[in-house]
Amino acid sequence: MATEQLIWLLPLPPLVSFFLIVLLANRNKALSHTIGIGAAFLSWLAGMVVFFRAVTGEHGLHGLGEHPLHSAMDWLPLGDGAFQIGVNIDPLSALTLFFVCWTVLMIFIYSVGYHNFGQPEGEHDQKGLPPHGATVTDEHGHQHTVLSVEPNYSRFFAFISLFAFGMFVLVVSDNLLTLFVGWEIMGLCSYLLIGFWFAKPSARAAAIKAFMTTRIGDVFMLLGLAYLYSAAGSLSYSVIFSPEVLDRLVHDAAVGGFLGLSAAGLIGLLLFIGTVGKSAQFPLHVWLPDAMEGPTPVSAMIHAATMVSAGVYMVIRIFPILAAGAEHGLTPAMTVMAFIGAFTALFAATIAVAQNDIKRVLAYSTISQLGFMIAALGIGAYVAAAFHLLTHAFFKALLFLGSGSVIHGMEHGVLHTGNHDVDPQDMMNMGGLRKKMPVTFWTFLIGGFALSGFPFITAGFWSKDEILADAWAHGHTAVFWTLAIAALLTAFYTMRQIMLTFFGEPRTKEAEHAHETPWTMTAPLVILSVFAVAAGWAGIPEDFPILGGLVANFIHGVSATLPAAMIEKAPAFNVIPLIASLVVALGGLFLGWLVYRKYKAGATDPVKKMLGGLHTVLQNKYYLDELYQATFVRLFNWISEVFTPAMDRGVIDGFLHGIARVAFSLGGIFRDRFETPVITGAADLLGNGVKGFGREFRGIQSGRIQQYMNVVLVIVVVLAVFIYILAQV
Amino acid sequence: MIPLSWYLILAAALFSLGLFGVLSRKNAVAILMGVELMLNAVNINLVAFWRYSAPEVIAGQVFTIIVFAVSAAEVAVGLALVISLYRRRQTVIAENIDLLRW
Amino acid sequence: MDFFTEHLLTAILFSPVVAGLVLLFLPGEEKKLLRVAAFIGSLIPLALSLILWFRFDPTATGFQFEEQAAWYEAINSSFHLGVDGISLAMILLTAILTPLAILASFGISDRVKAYMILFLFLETGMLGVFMSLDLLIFFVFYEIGLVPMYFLINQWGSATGERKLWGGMVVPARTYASFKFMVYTMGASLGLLLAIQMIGVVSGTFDLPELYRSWTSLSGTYFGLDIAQVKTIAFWAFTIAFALKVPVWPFHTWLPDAHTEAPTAGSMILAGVLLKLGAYGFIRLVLPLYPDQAKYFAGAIAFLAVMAIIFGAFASYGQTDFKRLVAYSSVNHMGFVVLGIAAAALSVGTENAVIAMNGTVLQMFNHGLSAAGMFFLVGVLYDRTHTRDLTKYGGLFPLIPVYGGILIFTSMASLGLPGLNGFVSEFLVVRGAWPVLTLHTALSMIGLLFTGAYILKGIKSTLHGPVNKEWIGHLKEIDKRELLVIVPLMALMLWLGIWPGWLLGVINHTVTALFG
Amino acid sequence: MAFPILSIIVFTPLAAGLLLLLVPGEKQNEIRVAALGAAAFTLLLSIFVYFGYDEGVGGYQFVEKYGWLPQLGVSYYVGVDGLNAPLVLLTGIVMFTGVLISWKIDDRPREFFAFLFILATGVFGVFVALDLFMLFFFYEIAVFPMYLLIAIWGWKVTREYAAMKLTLYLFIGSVIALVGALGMYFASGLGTFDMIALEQANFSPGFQAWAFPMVFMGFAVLGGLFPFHNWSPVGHVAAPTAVSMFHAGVLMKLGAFAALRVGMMLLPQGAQMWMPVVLFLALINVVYGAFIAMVQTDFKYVIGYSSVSHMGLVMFGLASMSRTGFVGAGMQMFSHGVMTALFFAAVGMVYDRAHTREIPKLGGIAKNLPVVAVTFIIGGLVSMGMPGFSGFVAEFPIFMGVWGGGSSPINTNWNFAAWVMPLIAIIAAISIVVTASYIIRIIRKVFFGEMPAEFEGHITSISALDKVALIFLATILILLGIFPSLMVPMVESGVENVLRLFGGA
Repeated sequence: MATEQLIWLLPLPPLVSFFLIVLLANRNKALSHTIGIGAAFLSWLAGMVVFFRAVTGEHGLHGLGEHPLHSAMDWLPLGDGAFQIGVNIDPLSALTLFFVCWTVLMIFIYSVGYHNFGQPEGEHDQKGLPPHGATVTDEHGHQHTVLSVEPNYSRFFAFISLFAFGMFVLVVSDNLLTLFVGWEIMGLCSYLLIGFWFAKPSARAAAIKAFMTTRIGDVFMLLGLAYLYSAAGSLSYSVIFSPEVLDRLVHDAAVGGFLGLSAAGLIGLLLFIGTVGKSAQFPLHVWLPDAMEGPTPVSAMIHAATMVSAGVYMVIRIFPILAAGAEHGLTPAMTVMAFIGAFTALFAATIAVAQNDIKRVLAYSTISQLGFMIAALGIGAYVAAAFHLLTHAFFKALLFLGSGSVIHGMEHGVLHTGNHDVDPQDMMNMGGLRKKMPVTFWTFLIGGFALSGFPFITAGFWSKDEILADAWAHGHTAVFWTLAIAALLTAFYTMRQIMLTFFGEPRTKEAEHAHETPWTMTAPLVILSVFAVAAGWAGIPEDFPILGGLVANFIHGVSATLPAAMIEKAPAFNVIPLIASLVVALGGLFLGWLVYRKYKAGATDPVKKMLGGLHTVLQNKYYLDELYQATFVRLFNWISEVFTPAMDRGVIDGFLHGIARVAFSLGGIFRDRFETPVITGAADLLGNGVKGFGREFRGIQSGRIQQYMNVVLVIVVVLAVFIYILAQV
Repeated sequence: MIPLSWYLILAAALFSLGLFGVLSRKNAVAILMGVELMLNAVNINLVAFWRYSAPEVIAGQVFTIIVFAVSAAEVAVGLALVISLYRRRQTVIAENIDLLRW
Repeated sequence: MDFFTEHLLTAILFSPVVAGLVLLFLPGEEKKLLRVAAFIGSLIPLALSLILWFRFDPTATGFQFEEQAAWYEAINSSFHLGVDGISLAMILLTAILTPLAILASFGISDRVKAYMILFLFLETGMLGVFMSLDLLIFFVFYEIGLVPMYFLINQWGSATGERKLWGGMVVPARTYASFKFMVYTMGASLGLLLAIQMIGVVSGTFDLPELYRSWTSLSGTYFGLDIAQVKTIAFWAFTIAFALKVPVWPFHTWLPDAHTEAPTAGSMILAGVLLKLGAYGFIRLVLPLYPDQAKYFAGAIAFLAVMAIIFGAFASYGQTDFKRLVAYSSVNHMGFVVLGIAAAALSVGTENAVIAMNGTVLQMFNHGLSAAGMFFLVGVLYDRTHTRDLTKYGGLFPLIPVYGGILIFTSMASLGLPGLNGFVSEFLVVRGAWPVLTLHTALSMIGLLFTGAYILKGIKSTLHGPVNKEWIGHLKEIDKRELLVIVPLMALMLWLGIWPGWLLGVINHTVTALFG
Repeated sequence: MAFPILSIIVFTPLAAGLLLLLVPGEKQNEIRVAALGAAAFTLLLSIFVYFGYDEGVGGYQFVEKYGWLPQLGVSYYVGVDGLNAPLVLLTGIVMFTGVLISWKIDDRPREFFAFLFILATGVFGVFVALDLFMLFFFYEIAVFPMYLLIAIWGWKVTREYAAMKLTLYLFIGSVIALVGALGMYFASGLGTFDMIALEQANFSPGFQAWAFPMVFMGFAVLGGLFPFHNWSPVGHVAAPTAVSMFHAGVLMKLGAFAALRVGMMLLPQGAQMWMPVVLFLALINVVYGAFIAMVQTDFKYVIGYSSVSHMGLVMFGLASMSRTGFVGAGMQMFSHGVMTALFFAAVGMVYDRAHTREIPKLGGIAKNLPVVAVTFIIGGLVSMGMPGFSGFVAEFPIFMGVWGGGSSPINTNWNFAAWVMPLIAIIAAISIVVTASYIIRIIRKVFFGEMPAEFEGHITSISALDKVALIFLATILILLGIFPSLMVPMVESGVENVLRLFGGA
């Protein structure tokens, strides 16, 4: 089968599986996850085939960059032409496709175990709430509580299938509109999945928060798309990234430009705001931590591997537009990105330090890492950003799944003791899990080191180092130092997490009774941990001492995606950023170990001691949620619950009713002031006049014949006299 | 011979008597008699004028005879009315017969 | 052209009336029979309009299936019918929605006969508007639709609820709503009526194709005013009449009342088709007859549209009555239609106009589907719970999972989720409006944002959250008949979302010819 | 000499009425049947006349002319043209339905029908008369029985008052008109009352200037022109149902028609001089009448004032002095005749059962009287000018006429600004909404909603004859609305005639 056709088919299996599960299999758990995983596997297979065919085409990645695998068809007939949609695989999307396929498949498999497939149904479980555990009686007649299967098991696989579909669409599409389609489908799925346990008010709120916050970005992105479409006349990559279009976007006044920004700059910013929402950059990052209400595989999928990465993927994708016209230094759009990215990286890292929820820590670290990528792109480090995107996807997915595994183990303990007050996600309740859950421990360790950029081995080191190197090389020292500090903090809180979770003695009974999770969960951990290490080797700088060139630098080929004019060769090796990254990584880890090595149950968190009041601020995420609540949310509620009704019911309807009243009263006035008195009055006056006249003169009618004759006689006489006189005259 | 005026004076007197009767009497029969007198006064005039003005044509007598006939009819009807009236109301006094009054 | 084809439009137009008359002679107590008969009767126009759809030649320019018959020679008005891509889409929408609405109202058991007959007459009224090529005929059908709707609301509307008026006067809500609907609309179309008369006097004909030529190229002085001023006044008369029907802020206040009080099927048709009459009036009459004025005042109209979009969304978000929430969503969505119209008017002759107008017509169709679906679902819930108060629901998802899924699906369609119908049209409108009405478009995004807010509020307070104990065991899952109503709508929503080409292809050619 | 169909139409009711008087009074059923027979016969003949009239040829047809008082130039001269043929039909219809719905009258039905038929004769006579003298002759015949019908069979409370008021108004009006008419007779110098001849008399402007208002206003009183409309609501309310139907349905048209035939057609220049005034008064009729109707609480009064408003529209159309306006007026005469007959029939049926006409006291009638409700609603839609019903096809041209009136070729010597006519049209249009609001209000309050407890059991269903009458009327309204071509061409041909006299094409 031709590769293009394969690309068309690639996203479909998950979609099919979604409909199959929803319509047919929603009662049958086994069938559901079979379909789901089967679909994911098919897509994975197709993805791999496509990936290798793509990268092993002649001239390798560079050839692919010049001639991407592309096929398109008419979708919307508009005017005389039509809007085309299609699929497109170039180095960037190939790379993304690679890690998406893997992580998605792993997460699908992981979910089976995570949702306790094969466990009995809980007595008190109800749809929309996490399973409470089931009571079973063993052969000895002992009753004890074990994990119970997720009530909405099938639904979960339906949702993640749809989600996977969205992600694949986003990756393979050859234009920004279908990219946006996938983007939004993922948005819906994140809403549905975060709110998977919708009966929990907190989950419900988190879902809505996530959807709305990202939607803020989306509407701007929509505008950006509209703008780009109207300026460039198309949304296909092949068109919008062509030099002449870019040139028009920069220099043609006809397509607009505003506040000294070129059209390209505006479009870039509008689209970038979309990413700010999707990739949870400051100030729209607030949804991501809350999103941890969802099941852990969701957190891994949405908030590490796919959706948040999609945001970064998009900005990397539109980098030519962002960078268009950057003859000297950075475009305004890039400066903004660099600033927001760097700031977010540091900002989120600081918060992560003070979190005790194992997943929240990871959530903030995700925000921070995404900040790294944005910042990298902001300073033009295209390859570095893509590289970090890749590695981060792997090790963060790994970490999330690991944390999920930990939580799962803890829940086991909780069920065993039956003390439900203990939060299985709170790291303060853990400790010593190293022995209980070895696989989880080792894989988590790898992930953690990758995240903190443990030198030379882990993938995280190479990608992060490349970012720092770029920042240094292009002389963006502010960004450089910010990111360095962020990296230091990253290493620190990662170590803190590892120490609190796995080392020392179990701080609670639950932790003592925690135990390793089933293979369906651990296997993905192992596989991912491989990539968490190996993925980095694909991008070792050629000129790196000793290691350089051992493995061909595959990653740099990604730059071939860019228009030829924009491709920059990797910065020359420089020792300062290397040292910096070594110091921050190792220093951070060491610091973490130092602080937490003697941490005992019940003792106050050392960080708290160090930071004091600042710690509370950090723990409360700088009170941003409260701020938003107090300003925007309140304002909008006021508008919609007080102002708008007042306008509709009060002003507008009031006006209408006014008209009606006037009309009615007018009728009344006509009747009472005019019709009755004047018209009727006049008529009656006439009638009564005639009556009165008759009443006056009826006296004549005496009925006495002789009286009549007397009158006659008199009149006759008078007439006679009269006539006589006349005759005389 | 006797001048015409004498006849006319006689007729006028007779007419006046009749008229007075009609106007003054209360009894319906008497009123009718008054009417008769007036008619006869007319007759006298007619005959007299014929005799003095145009003796060769007989229009005068013819007219008189017509008047006789009419008066006879009139009396007949009138008396009939009076009698039927009397039957109803036991009175022939004109004053009391004022049904036409408002 | 065989006889059948020549008179296809008449057949479509009057088949519902015929069906209604047939119903008239069926026994009134045979409710089942009446319902089925009405349903079948409404399927006839659907079948015919499908024939129309397939015989329609999308590539040909101008009107097709034209019919002309003498009607009122004394004032040169003839019974002139014809369809182009735009009206064809609307006819299809009407023909699809009416049977579904009738099916949805099988629950009605009070005076079924009258109800069904009114419904069929209503369909004729709506179809007539979309078919007529004569100004007077247009007006006839435009107005006649009010009557059945009035009685549907007034007689079969929600029995409870009151509305306080001035001076402590309190009237039943449905009385208030129906009266407002009828009189307000008539009042607004008064201007339209007068303007039509004026046009008739000035140009001596009501035939639209002829007016497109003569009226627009008219010059000189009429009624002591320059023709431009005359046209401006007439333009506003038209605009207000249609703006009220659409409805555009601030003429929208009749809509929440009417929608809320109307019976479920009534709301479906009201939102699904009747609102489109206004928009269609803009496209068919205002833009072609007053290109200059439309261009000149496009900004103002766009402003009203944006107000509708924004405040429609806010108001919708502020509601606690589920049906009112959906009703206000119509204001919000139709705002985009008007925005597209304004953009097309402003940029007529350019690519932007074509795209905007394509989006507009598509949005009309899409909103017809999703709004009808939403109202139907609200009705389904109301039939079971007898309340529309959002605070009284909660956590129903586990009790009625199928319904829940359908509700989420339809809500998302109404939200404009990519992959479902709403998105394409909204994007095209935004795309078309952006270059010419940049600020308006940007502001309208506030509305788009809050579309999400109220849609999620609806889902949140019905399906999600802790289950409301009171409903456990008392809530019936959506039944087969109801599924039969909603499934076709959902199918269309999905189909239009994934492959809008089949519909857009027909619309686009006409639009390109008219505005390109 | 052709078959004297018009004379038969005119005199059948009279003969029938006189014959009825000979029938012993207690044989009520025979009397009713006979009356119905006569009415049906007349209706058939008038239908025949209507469809027999050939609008292609136009002009006066079915003409009959016999010398009557040759010395004075009075002749019995009748004929129909496009304007009065519909009115003859209308009279036939109203007469027929009137008899149908008066079936239940048991207080001296013989006399009732006799007077009703004499009235009918008068009305027919006026419509067909082509001789001024005959016209007046029949006019008086038409007016006089009205008094008795109302005073004897009317609504106890106000019948004497109403009857007297009506008679005074109409006689005063006709006297004034008569003076004007005699003025014409003498001024023409032709020594004839033949209107066809008088049309050619081209009276001097000075004469027309004073004769026209007398004639026109004299008749317009019967047409209910403001400020002489006051008799009509009172009369409608007091009259028994059938009489109200005749009264509002036909008699008012009599006034409007005579005003047109005698006033405008014989004195065109006078018309041109005075039309602005008429237009203004008619405008008041239209709006003012509607507003008052809106605040009435008596069911029948509402209808009464709506008649004032709608007859105002007739005058409005005439006053527009334009072809379309005239056509509209002609249509409106017929449409309103049928509509208001329907209204009063319905009101009567409701009143006979509920024994009250106070709108707030009524309710829920539709449950027991569905036919009444539906037909009344149809009538209501007609009266609010709802498209698809005859009201629309009548009112639309009237308004168009007013729009175009300013530039109409036949109104010379109007010298006010060009925007005045449109303004007037716009003001008048307000009445449409007002009408809608009160019609809707009635429909809702009377026919729907909760039925008051005291009516339970009293609201008995109506007889088949009543249904026939109502449905018959309603059908006409709908047919005319959907197929205006059933009548418009004929009216147009009549209008041609008028325009010719005005010197317009």
